[in-house]
Amino acid sequence: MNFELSDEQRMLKDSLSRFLSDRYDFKARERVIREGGLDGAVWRGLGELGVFALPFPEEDGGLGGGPVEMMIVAEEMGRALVVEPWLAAIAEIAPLLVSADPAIRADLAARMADGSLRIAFAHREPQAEAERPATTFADGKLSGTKARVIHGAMADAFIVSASVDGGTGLFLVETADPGVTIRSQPTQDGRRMAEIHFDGAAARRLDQGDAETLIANAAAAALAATCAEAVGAMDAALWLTTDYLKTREQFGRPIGTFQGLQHQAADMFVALEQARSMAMYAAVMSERTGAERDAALSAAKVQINRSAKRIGQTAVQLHGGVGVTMEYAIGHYFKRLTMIELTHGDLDHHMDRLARLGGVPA
Amino acid sequence: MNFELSDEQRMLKDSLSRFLSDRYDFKARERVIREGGLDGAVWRGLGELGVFALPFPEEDGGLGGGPVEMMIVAEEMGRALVVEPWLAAIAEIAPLLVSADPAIRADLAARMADGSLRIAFAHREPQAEAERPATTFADGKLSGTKARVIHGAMADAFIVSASVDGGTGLFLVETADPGVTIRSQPTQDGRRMAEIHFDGAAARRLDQGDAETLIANAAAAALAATCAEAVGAMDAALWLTTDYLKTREQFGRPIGTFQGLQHQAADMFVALEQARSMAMYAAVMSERTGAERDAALSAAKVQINRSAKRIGQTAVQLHGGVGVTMEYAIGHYFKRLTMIELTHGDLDHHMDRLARLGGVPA
Amino acid sequence: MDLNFTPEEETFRQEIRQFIADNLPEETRRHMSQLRPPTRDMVHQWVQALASRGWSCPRWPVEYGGPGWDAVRQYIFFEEIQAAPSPDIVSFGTNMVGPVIFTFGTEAQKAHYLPKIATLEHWWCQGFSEPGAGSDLAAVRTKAVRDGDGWVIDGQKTWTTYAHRANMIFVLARTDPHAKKQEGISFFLVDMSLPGVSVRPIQTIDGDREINEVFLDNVRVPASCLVGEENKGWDYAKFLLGNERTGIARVGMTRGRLQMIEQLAAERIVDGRPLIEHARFRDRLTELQVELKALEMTVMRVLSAEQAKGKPNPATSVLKLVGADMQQRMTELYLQVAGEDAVAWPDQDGTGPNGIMGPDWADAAPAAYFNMRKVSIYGGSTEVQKNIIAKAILGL
Amino acid sequence: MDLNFTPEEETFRQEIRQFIADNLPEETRRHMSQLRPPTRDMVHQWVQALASRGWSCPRWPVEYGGPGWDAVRQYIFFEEIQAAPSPDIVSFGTNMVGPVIFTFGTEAQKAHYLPKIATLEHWWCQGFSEPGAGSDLAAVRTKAVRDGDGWVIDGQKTWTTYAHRANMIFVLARTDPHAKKQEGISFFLVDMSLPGVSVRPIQTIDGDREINEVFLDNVRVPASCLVGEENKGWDYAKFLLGNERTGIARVGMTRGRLQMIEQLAAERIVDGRPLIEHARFRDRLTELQVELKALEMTVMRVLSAEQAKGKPNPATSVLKLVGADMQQRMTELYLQVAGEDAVAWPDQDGTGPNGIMGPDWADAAPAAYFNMRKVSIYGGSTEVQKNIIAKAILGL
Repeated sequence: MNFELSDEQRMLKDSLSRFLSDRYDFKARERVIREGGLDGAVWRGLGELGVFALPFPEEDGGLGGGPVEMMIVAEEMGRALVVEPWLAAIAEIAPLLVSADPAIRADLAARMADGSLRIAFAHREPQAEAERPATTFADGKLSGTKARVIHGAMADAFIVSASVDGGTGLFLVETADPGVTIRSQPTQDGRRMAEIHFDGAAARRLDQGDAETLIANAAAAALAATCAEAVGAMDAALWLTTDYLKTREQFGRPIGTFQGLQHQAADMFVALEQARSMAMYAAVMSERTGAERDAALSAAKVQINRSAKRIGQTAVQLHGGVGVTMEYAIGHYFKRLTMIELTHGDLDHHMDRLARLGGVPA
Repeated sequence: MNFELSDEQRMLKDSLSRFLSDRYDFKARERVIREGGLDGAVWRGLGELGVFALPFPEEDGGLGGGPVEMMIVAEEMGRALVVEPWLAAIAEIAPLLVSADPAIRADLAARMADGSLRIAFAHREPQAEAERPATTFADGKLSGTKARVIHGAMADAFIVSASVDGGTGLFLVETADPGVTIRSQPTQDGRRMAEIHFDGAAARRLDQGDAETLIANAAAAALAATCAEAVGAMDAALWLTTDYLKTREQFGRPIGTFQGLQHQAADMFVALEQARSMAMYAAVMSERTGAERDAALSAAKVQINRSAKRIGQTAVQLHGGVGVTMEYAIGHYFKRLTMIELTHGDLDHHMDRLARLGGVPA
Repeated sequence: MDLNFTPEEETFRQEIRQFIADNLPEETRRHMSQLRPPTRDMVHQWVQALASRGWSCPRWPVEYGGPGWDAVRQYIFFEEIQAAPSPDIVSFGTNMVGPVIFTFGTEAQKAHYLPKIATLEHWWCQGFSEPGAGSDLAAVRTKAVRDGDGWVIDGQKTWTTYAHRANMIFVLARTDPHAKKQEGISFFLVDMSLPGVSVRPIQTIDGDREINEVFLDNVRVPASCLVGEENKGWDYAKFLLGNERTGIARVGMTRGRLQMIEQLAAERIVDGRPLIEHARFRDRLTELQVELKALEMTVMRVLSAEQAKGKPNPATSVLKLVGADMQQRMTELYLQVAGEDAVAWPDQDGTGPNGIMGPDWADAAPAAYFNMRKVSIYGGSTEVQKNIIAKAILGL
Repeated sequence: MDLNFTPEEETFRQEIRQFIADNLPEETRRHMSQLRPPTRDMVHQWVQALASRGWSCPRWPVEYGGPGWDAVRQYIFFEEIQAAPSPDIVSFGTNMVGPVIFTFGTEAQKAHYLPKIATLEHWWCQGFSEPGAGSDLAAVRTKAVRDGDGWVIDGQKTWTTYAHRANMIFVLARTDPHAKKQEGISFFLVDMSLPGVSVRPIQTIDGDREINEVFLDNVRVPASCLVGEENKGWDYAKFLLGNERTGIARVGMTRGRLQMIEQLAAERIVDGRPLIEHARFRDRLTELQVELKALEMTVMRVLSAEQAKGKPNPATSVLKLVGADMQQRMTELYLQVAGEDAVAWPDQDGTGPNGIMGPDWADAAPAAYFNMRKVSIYGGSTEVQKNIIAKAILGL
């Protein structure tokens, strides 16, 4: 039983943290959002730090990082509110490639690792969850519509889930294919998402008939990383708030000397520590399988959602008027935390799943 | 629209309040509980104040009070934590007698009004709610077992619900009847409840085939009065707590000067005022009928339960160690409020009923 | 005790409803029911309609052009127009500065300003808050210095709602720098077209630009712009703030929107069933209904006590505190109904319809959720209300 | 990072479990699982069993008769015996005064006291709190005055848990009345059979009489009863209070009782269905499970950091605060399962089985609910923990 980071993990954390605090402060982030949501220099820098090589195995030229490394990266991304498409790169795509042809996999991994290739996972569809995707594949061509593809307009290629031969398959489609049309939309938290239309786009199959397992693995990895991201954002929100409480004066004294506000800040800290614990739990349990993994991840998301709401709302309240303006960072943390609450399954979704799976694993 | 008390109502409130603060302080109440739960002088005093005559119509020699008068009385009883069997006397029995033979009704009303006759309503049974009572009546004799009869051992007579001719009837049984056996049990809140066995006890029918309506009316009146009782107890608990906060010193100052505690006390006040509003609503709506009445009463009980829990728990917390001792009054308020939460339908019961009835009436 | 309104009051309510049905454009109603902030035109059109009936200043006595309604009728009126829902009338004029002018102003001021408030020829905003002052409204740093027969006002205001639409602003400014904090403040009526007045919008996290900074850069105003006595401005400000009473609970608004949310939840399919059939969602809705009913009763109790005793009730703090909590929790439900459709940001300007995803109200849900965070901050934050309860009511 | 215990630690856990299975009487287990306070005999029997294995002082090093376990093994041990559930060992002796004696005591004190703690020949209680002092433990008014080669102690202690079962009490007393508040206090070991010591039980709202007032009426004690240096007692008290760390979360206890509650709820029929199938009850249980898992992880993080860095973590305040909340909410569920059966009061003495209604555990549910209100009050109230977090961690 050991919750300490290894020396390597600590180095990763420190170098990433330093990079982001140097290069990605609130003003820089505002500029990135204005200019379309992706800073090429930052992206290359992340690649140079090895962030994108982490999820791939060493035989594919990756760094063979595990969920703890993902957690470390995601937490720092959350702390800096990074809007670039890092989640797919560090958590979502690699699990989808596990059974792909080794040569294809090695090629994709190598290009993703240095940041030169960005792949988005086009999975969800406009209509609510069906047994099989409405998107179909036949004769090398893929057709259908995918919705809520986060960062879809920044991808060089997509991995697309589609119905094939009575089952589900995973397919690689190049963005440049003439059969691909993208409509992009900004999001509340400074990112962009897209609806992607595939109309007979050329597609190459990646899975070995194990697509559903791979998709579940990718979802688990993405959920665990998102929990860690939320912890980073909550941590930053708490410290922004305590800094504010220390410097802001009202009625002739720093407002942080009022016990009523101190106790609210203490409640935020408790919520943060409980969330941090569950993000760690999620990271470690995301490598398990089946009901145990899913129940653990649902438990984590329940805690993350509760803490995110408590911390986000309280942080804004303690900031007073400036908390609701776009000019201050805290409101952006609140907005991102709120979107995390709504995505990857909301509170009720995970409470239901927990009930169905028999509760939190012992 | 008018929430003010009439002059008569205010007189009732003031005289009862004065009587109880003179005669029923914490020490006096402790003595009453030790000595069995009924102080004859207090009981007679309440009768002299007209409390027991209130629920009966003027033609039966009563005072013709309505639900607002019941509310006033119940609130004062709650404030003083009166353990005597006042709820049946002011709210529960009169509605059960509405269709009884006028002569019988007038006789019972007259004797109840001066406090010389105490009737308990023996309705609930050891097994969970069935369509009809397991207790049966035939040939003038009543047999069966009634459970959780509050103050059962102090009653001179019972009104008993029993199955008769494929329906439900209401029957008067004298405690002195040889077919009546009573086992009594103290309760958490200083009262006594009983299990009553009827074995061929002589019984006289009171209803005209409308027993189920009468029972529902009595339950509604009892619930409304209990909401008001809870408000009295919460009000007392809040003021005991603020008095304590003002006088108790710690770290060299009255603890009531700590903002963290002030804000908790403010939350108690908010909970109290919301509960008070709903007790008034319950009183007025208890005269309506059907789904509208039931939904309104359920809404009231939901609010009462939430406020009772918040106020009871916080009051104890703010009192610190002395809050959990039997030697201080506050713990007794907490205990009574907790028992109110559990009886007349708990939170979930009333939430379910509200959902079934389509929500809070507009 | 009687929870029912009199037949006359019920008739009055019907009259209001009929007026709304006849005069509130469907487009405005639909826009407002989605909890979107009204456009300038919507406000203008609605206030004109009210003004033509003599109802645009519902709290004013007849002698100043108001309808002369008692507190209960005022309450019914506000309940109904909030529930409709219609745009709020511009309360900075009608409920705030108007009563200050007719209570403390000169005859000339009454004659000049009051009619223009009623027609919205003067659109007022409030120049109280200053950068860095927060809940400490008396920390006024804007100063006004006598200059011949007038004053020169210099300073900065912030959190000025709708300043970009307004042409008039009432301003607290320090006229005696040596007096104690709450003394030495005066109350001015300032024409925003005067040289030196400028407005900078502040975008809020809902995407809207309804609040502003107002810069007063050596603005020269005539002596007739001073209300009442010099250095007594804090008294008028307190009067003004104390005027906002039972309306702040906004029960009608919250109830109306809850009904809309219930409808949307009946249409919204989650995991194969309408969201309204999900037990947890239903419970949250029911809990809000219960607390809102309690709040409604509390409002009516305060109103009833005011009618009976003619004085404001300190329990007003409860109305503000609970009312804010209700509004915020109502928007949490709204957000839940929108679900992932709430992730879309309408566009970079915060205007226009939702982009490519979701029903036409979906972008209004997160905007409402984010926007409503302000209601526990402004007008006396929840923490300030708790302080008031602890001190003024509980004596701590 | 690794959430798993080592194979050696897992073997250790199995060893503890086997010991419990072999030594904890079924009657005790059942009694404790209903959240009833253990009888004197139950405690005595269990401590004897532990002592015979050398485990009755699990936090002590080998040289003083302890097992010499590291922090993880101590944690596993406490988790298992709380989950069993067994009676708590008498922590006033083993976890509190024992470490003070072996850290600050003389060789003679160690030789005399420590073995008697391990066997419960000395049953210790804690004489810190005084009437009116509350959370302000340094507000000590009990005084000790030198008298020849000994001391005379005079004062009153309160909230003394199990004083009626104890024969020894450790006492903070003021030895320098002129020193500042936290100075001038000394730490004494007092034999309760000495003349002048008397105990008055205080009945708590759960009906129990486990806390007491202890009167020290000019009690003459020998010089050998002073621990460490005169006037340094507050340092020893802080050391003692700081010793209670990860155990205060009581995760094993809460989890064990939640499982019991889940079982009871499966048997309890409400409205025709087992209570466990009611969505709201199930949700409350699930929410508790989630937060308890988070708390368990937080405990292990604190433990891991202590193992790695060898110093206590200020996040201990989180463990106390959340642990208390979990225990209290667990008893709320217990109370809900009992439902109306909880209304019965076992009898006037607070002892004996339930009277005429409900299952045999029904009276234990309200008792547990009422009893557990204390856990957010004692050992640093929830408010005190929030103050510590705000100041020591957040720097406010």
